[in-house]
Amino acid sequence: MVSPEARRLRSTTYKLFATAFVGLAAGLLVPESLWAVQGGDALSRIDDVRTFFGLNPRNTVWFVAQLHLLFAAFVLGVPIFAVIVEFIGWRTGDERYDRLAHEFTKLLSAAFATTAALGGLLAFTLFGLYPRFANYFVGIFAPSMYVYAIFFFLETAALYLYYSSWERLRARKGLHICLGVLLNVVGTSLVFIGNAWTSFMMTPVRVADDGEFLGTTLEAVMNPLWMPLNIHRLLGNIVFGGFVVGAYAAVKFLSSTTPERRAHYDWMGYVGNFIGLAAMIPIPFAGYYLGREIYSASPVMGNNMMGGAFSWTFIMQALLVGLLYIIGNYYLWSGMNRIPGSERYQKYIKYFNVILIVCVAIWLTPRNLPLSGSEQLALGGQVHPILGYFGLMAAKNAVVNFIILATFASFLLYRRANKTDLVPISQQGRGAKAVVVGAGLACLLILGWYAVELFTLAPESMDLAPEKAVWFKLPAVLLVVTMTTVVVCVGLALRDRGHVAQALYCGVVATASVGVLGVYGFFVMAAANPFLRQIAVAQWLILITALILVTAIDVVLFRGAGSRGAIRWGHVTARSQYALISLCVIIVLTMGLMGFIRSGLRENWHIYGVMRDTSAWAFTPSNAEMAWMVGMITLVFLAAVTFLFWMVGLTGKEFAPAAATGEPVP
Amino acid sequence: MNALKPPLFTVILVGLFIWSGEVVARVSGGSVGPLGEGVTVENGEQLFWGPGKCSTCHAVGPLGSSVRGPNLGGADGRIEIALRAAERADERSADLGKEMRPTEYLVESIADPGAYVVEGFKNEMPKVYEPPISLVPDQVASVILYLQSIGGAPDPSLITLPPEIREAARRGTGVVAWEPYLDGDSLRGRDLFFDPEGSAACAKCHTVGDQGGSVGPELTSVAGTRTARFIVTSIVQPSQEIASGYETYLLQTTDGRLLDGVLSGETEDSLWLTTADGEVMALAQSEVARRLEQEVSLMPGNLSDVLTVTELHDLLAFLRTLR
Amino acid sequence: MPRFITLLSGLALGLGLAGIAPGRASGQWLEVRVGDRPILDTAMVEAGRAVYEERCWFCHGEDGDGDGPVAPYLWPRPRDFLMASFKLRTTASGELPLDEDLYRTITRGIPGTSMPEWGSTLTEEERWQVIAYIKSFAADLFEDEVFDPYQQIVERGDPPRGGAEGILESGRRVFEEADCWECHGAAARGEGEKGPELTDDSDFPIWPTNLTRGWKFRGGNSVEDVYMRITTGLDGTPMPSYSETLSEEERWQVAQYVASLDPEGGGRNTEVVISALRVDGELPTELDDPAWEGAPEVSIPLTGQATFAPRWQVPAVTDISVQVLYNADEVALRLAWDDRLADTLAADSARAAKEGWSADDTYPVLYRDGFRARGFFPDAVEVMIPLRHGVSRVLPHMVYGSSGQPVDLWRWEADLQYDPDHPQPVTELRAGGTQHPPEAHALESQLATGAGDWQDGRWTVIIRRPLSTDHGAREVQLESGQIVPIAFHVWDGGNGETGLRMALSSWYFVYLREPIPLTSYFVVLLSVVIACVFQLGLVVWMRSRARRGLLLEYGIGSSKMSE
Amino acid sequence: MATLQPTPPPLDDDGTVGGLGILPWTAITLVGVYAGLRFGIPWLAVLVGVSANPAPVPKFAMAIYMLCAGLGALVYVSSEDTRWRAFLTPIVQAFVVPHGGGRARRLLPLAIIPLLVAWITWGQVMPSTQSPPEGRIQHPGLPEQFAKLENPFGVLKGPERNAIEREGVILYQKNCRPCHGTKGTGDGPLARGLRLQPVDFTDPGTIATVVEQYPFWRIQKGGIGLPNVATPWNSAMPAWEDEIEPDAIWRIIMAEHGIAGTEPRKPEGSER
Repeated sequence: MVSPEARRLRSTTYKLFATAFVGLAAGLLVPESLWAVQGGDALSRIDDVRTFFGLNPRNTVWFVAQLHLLFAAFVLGVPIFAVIVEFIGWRTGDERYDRLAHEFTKLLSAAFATTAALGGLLAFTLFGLYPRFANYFVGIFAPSMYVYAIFFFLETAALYLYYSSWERLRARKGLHICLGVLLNVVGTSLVFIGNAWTSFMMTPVRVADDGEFLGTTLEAVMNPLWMPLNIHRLLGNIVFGGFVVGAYAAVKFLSSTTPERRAHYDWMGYVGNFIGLAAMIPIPFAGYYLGREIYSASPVMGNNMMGGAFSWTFIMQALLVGLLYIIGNYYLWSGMNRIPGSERYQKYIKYFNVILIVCVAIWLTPRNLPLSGSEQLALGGQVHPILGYFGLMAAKNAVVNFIILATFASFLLYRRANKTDLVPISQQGRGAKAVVVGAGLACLLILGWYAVELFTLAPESMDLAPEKAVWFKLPAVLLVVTMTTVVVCVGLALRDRGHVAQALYCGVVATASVGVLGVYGFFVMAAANPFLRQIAVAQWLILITALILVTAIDVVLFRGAGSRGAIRWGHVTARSQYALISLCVIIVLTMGLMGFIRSGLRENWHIYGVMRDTSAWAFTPSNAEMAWMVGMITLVFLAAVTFLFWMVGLTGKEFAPAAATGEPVP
Repeated sequence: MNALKPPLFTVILVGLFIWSGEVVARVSGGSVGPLGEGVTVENGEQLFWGPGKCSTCHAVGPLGSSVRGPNLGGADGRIEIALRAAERADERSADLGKEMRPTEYLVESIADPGAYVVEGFKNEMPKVYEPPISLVPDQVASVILYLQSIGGAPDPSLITLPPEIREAARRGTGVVAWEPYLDGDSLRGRDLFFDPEGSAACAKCHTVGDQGGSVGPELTSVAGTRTARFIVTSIVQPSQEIASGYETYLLQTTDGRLLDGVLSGETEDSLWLTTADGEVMALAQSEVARRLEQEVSLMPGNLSDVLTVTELHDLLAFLRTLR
Repeated sequence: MPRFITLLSGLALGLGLAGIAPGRASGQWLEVRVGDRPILDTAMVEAGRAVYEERCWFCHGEDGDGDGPVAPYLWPRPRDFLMASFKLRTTASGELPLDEDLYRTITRGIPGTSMPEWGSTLTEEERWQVIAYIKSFAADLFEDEVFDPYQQIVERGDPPRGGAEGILESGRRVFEEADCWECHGAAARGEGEKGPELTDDSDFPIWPTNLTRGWKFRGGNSVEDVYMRITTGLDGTPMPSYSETLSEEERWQVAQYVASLDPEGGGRNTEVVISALRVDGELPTELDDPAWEGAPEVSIPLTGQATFAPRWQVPAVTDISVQVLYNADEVALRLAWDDRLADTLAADSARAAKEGWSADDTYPVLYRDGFRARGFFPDAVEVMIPLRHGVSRVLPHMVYGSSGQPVDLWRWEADLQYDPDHPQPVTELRAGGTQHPPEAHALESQLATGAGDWQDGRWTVIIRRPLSTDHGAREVQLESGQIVPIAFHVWDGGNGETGLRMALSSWYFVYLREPIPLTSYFVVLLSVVIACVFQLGLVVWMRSRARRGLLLEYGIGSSKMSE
Repeated sequence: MATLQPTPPPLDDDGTVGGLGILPWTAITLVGVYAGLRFGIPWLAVLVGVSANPAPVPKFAMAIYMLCAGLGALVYVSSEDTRWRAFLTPIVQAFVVPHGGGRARRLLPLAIIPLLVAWITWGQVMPSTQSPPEGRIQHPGLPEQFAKLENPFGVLKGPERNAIEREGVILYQKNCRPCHGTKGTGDGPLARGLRLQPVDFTDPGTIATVVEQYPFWRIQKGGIGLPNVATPWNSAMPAWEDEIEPDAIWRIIMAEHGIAGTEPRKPEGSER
């Protein structure tokens, strides 16, 4: 047992560490940047690249940067997770959530110090190994780096405030949550600044032909890829936070010996997985947005990404993300074990399973299959006449939509597993009805807006011949059909046919978004290719309305429903806990792999089109080399995190379990 | 035992990922560089005929037509370079008194071209690992591999590059923005710009913000669109690139006057000429007998003589604040 | 069952996406499904004009005279619609075709020519429209009130059934008695003696069809299609109608016989690796040595050399069949291909100059103007192997490699074969790209030998060379057990082929197959032993668990074990 | 420990159907998927008319799909405890061979693993006449100097554009048709002898997915100009730069899109 004083002292020490590192990093940046501005003559003496004890400088930077990024994701993702969980605890009055949030916030200070240390190391490595590049870069971003340093201090302060005021503000939870939000706002700003640097390297703006930067730092920050990258990374971080918590809980669960502890960690794992999976749903949309912006910024970079050297890396990415969905669902299905009444729904699982597996298989199919000579002759070409279609964008769009829809439906199934004795919606208050109607209106708004867009879309705006406008009609009509369905479904729900409404809407969405538009995409690809992006948007808007409307109906439908018995937390298989661990490992691998793609897209450029990497390491490593690097980074990161957990676990007081009862969340 | 299971599981998962990477690399090919992966004959060949610029002096047998350097193929009674290297290596071994292998001869002829100059040719081969060609060590090795393959069997294990090639690669080149040599004082530059009695007196002709004349282009946000180098060039050599709309015209009037200035406006029957003093003259079209577009800017070309180095940098520093 | 059905239906759903590709028409001319013929009125003609001016004008000409801007580059020439003379009909010789006949031809295209199938591109209606427009080019002929092609339809019964052997035999007899062989040749390879003199109605030279290449028959190679061609004749070509000369039964018999001649039977070779058979003793030196019968034969398709100028778009030889044998010291290849004439004389460059031939003229214009005489250039065949085939995974360029990746060539030439002053007809050469013609190896490096013979329109050639030579990396070295990239080039001199004007193949591989080494069996055995030991361990572990009562939930109790 | 095991709720669906246990059903499903891929898809390709001959599923795809199917089966059987035990029981029982009657018969399943191992090693060590798989990247990166080019005729509309396209069609039919075919479907008269088939322009995955500069690069530099990643050795595509003027190449590209009925990909710059 450690006294509170000692604990506070220790956590202060962490903070001192963190501050010292930030100071070091910032201090390092300042003189370098000053030097860069003053030393005009000195520039010519600056090396392009150096090596450090004979280490491959590229891989060194890769390793440090990715590790730093993972820790950064951790210190950003976990507070978001913590605040969400604390909020849920506050609203539901369930103590466990609050404790969970507190437990994870405790981790943060240590993680924060590590992140800062790694950030400093990254700065060192960049200046040490790529001095010319680093100089140029500082010349552009120096002001933002000061802001960054300031935000780092703010983040430290906010974290300290948030953590230390936990007990004191227990009575004023709202205020405390506001502090948490503040912490996240600061953290997010921090990561946004970092993203600006990264994205500038891909899509530099306002740079003259001779490499001179003409714009302001703000302009450099607001480069085209900045916002898409921000959104993608923010969502990724939440997923990451959720899955890390899940894995932590799983490890604890596996080593627990008492039913109470098992119940607690089972529940914690469930919450982590739920938040991770929920945040995963919009990620493909964000990824598509990012990809589109890359294509806009440079079609060449886009082609390299999807059709060129990285097309196979994307197959690996599809494998990882596909596994995330499959395993996330697997965990949900395994969890039905602990819910009395779930056996009613077991028989549907196989259908979801088939949908997921078939979709992932299609997602994994490359356009250009590797063929042996005789296979090539037998096919009479490089592309299989049937499987070749699976390699096209239209097919990928369709299956990703379907995977998301299936995961969503699978979750609905879980939610209703032990529900019984529904309160008919018509007997519920006006508020319940308003929720359904409001969601319906929101859906109508989204769909209607895009239908109008499509109806009024001018083919000339896409450099298409006027007669191609006929291709815009079907998706527009489909949107109108979906709108009609929204109205019908809201009506059904209000007349106590909620289940029918949900099934109908999911069915219509699957047919429209996956079936019709998926197949239609192939025709569009051939005949009016530029229109394909509108198809993708229409598909996803339709899908989003399904998430909104069906969730709204579900919430109302099961309000005050009876239960078939308490959930038996802790009654879950060890296999499902390994599923949680693998989710965490896979998300880390995915982040490493995506980092490789993002950075590798620049090919032999430090800053795409502006500053060439003239070193011997200016090539795109093979996927094997990438897998080794990413694998090693993952292991090192997970080992470091485990160490952190262990260290914090030593200081924390022994867990006192509460009664393991309660509702499934949320 | 139980505590070891999750880490073991993690390692296995990561192992599977690495395995999938290996499989994918096997079907999709290796690293992708600007010139293919690593040290290969193919890369050497591409470098020889492309970025390495070897073919500007050397031909290979019937390929290529350069005669500045020795032909490396087996044409005109010569044997291929790989075989020739063996002969030369013997010759050089005798000269140097220590043994030299054929590949070492090839390496030497690239690393230190002057060490042995083939009879009938000048010692003029540049070092390909230095600018402007700047081949990196792997590229040099590829080229040697390609040379080995001309008449012999390529064997990368025989190639040892001398340290200066690695050294040179480390120096390398990158794109660096042009920077002025001195840091000017933008406040002094501002005074210089607006001082009508000063040596520059730029504001007589150029506007910044709401001050200044209109003979020359407005400079309110010049640094937002022009690089520092362009600005310096425009000050020192104003005629090199004249902003469109500010071409100088020489007019000959019917009464024999010669006027030069910038055409600031023109209608069917009259035109306005702004002279170097900032004075606007109105002329009737009928008055103008001839007009000639001049290739010289109206801006004085002697600023480099008039301004001191410090003043020039002050002025530049001021102009670069104008975004 | 439900799970099974679910999985399958899931797959079917995924595969349903594939159904969107338009069906490609394939198969025979007579089998093309023809729907109801609409009335081809002036509105149809006008609609057809739009289709024609998008899809047809560049070959058939804006005026339908078969002389569009692209026509000079096509061989065979596009049809001239003004003459209204069509090869593929179901009407009597010399008569106009039915609209349905034109519909079939447009829908299915004409194999071996530049006329593609339009069935997957044009709608049925568009096809009828374009027929209306095509007919309008010869409106005076088609609108002759007195004449109605629909009264001229050739009656077609069913092919006789049963006793296939007998029918083929009588078919062969009819083939001989009706003098088919005068043009099509005794071996039916189109090598008949009249061949070189034949011209079509526009005085363009024309060869009799090689009947052993059924997949190239313009009008399809089903028995019914062949019967129809024999009965109606091919208008505009020297092929007459035999409806008067032969009885219906005889025509069916000869059609059966002709349809049976295609050795490929429409199937396509999918072999990429030629297995070379190892023999213990000497390699055969004779072309028809029985030792060859055991060697697997691979038929390799050839294409024109279209990558470098002078390009060659009309190669005469379309396939070469290859067999390889080897022993401890030597490798021998037997190559065979169809060629209507044996061209055994060397090039006559003076004559080439006189005929106005120039090296820049890379298109079939050249072909039209001559080069059909015997012996203008010699026939030849060449085997190409990368010089350093083991070093790089990257194969040399498929046309003569490059300077960094040279190739070795073993070339057999017909004029050397019949030149008494020449020791033997095979030369070894080295090529490194197409900028310069291949150079022959020095005399002491000429190790390859060979022989060839022409019989009934088919060359058979043997090329032999030692597996390894004394010149190390400067020459191709082969070893037992290797997979060696290989490609083939064939020249038909009578077709004007020489130099880069040739028929060539993509890279294939020859596998010098060895007996399986004993170690391989040992490795398999070892793996089985390891698996057994592993499994034994598993069994022991499981049983110990069972004994400790840990497997109760799997229906295994300690009570059971104690029995 | 045992007390912690949940009491399994009775399942409607423990995977046991018609007296057959879940293990046999899993095996049957996997065999069914295998058969569907091995025979169904080739046959389907002929049935729906996308291919004249049965189009076999390549080994690589087969491996991916079977791995997916295996994963799916594992997920299904292990996601519920009752099902998982039902699945494992026959396996465990096979391993824990009891003494007594029918022993020989019950030993039989134990032969499966060694046989499987033998089969796999046999396939690995025995010499095969398969040529090595030839991976190919369809869209290697477009070199920068081409990315900056602009189609001089891209802005034309109406009859002017038609005139340019007609010129392009003639050039296309003269130079490209022998391989790429009259309709751009990649099946010209010369295509039969090429192992790497000429590109089918009507396929939505080819020219429709790239910017116009891409075919310009491919036409001008040809197969020889491909970077190493794209296996240049296999392509018979000529480098046309010495024979066809850049303007004519642009005409050909416009004609190609016209012939194939596709549209080139457009950079999305206008959206920002």
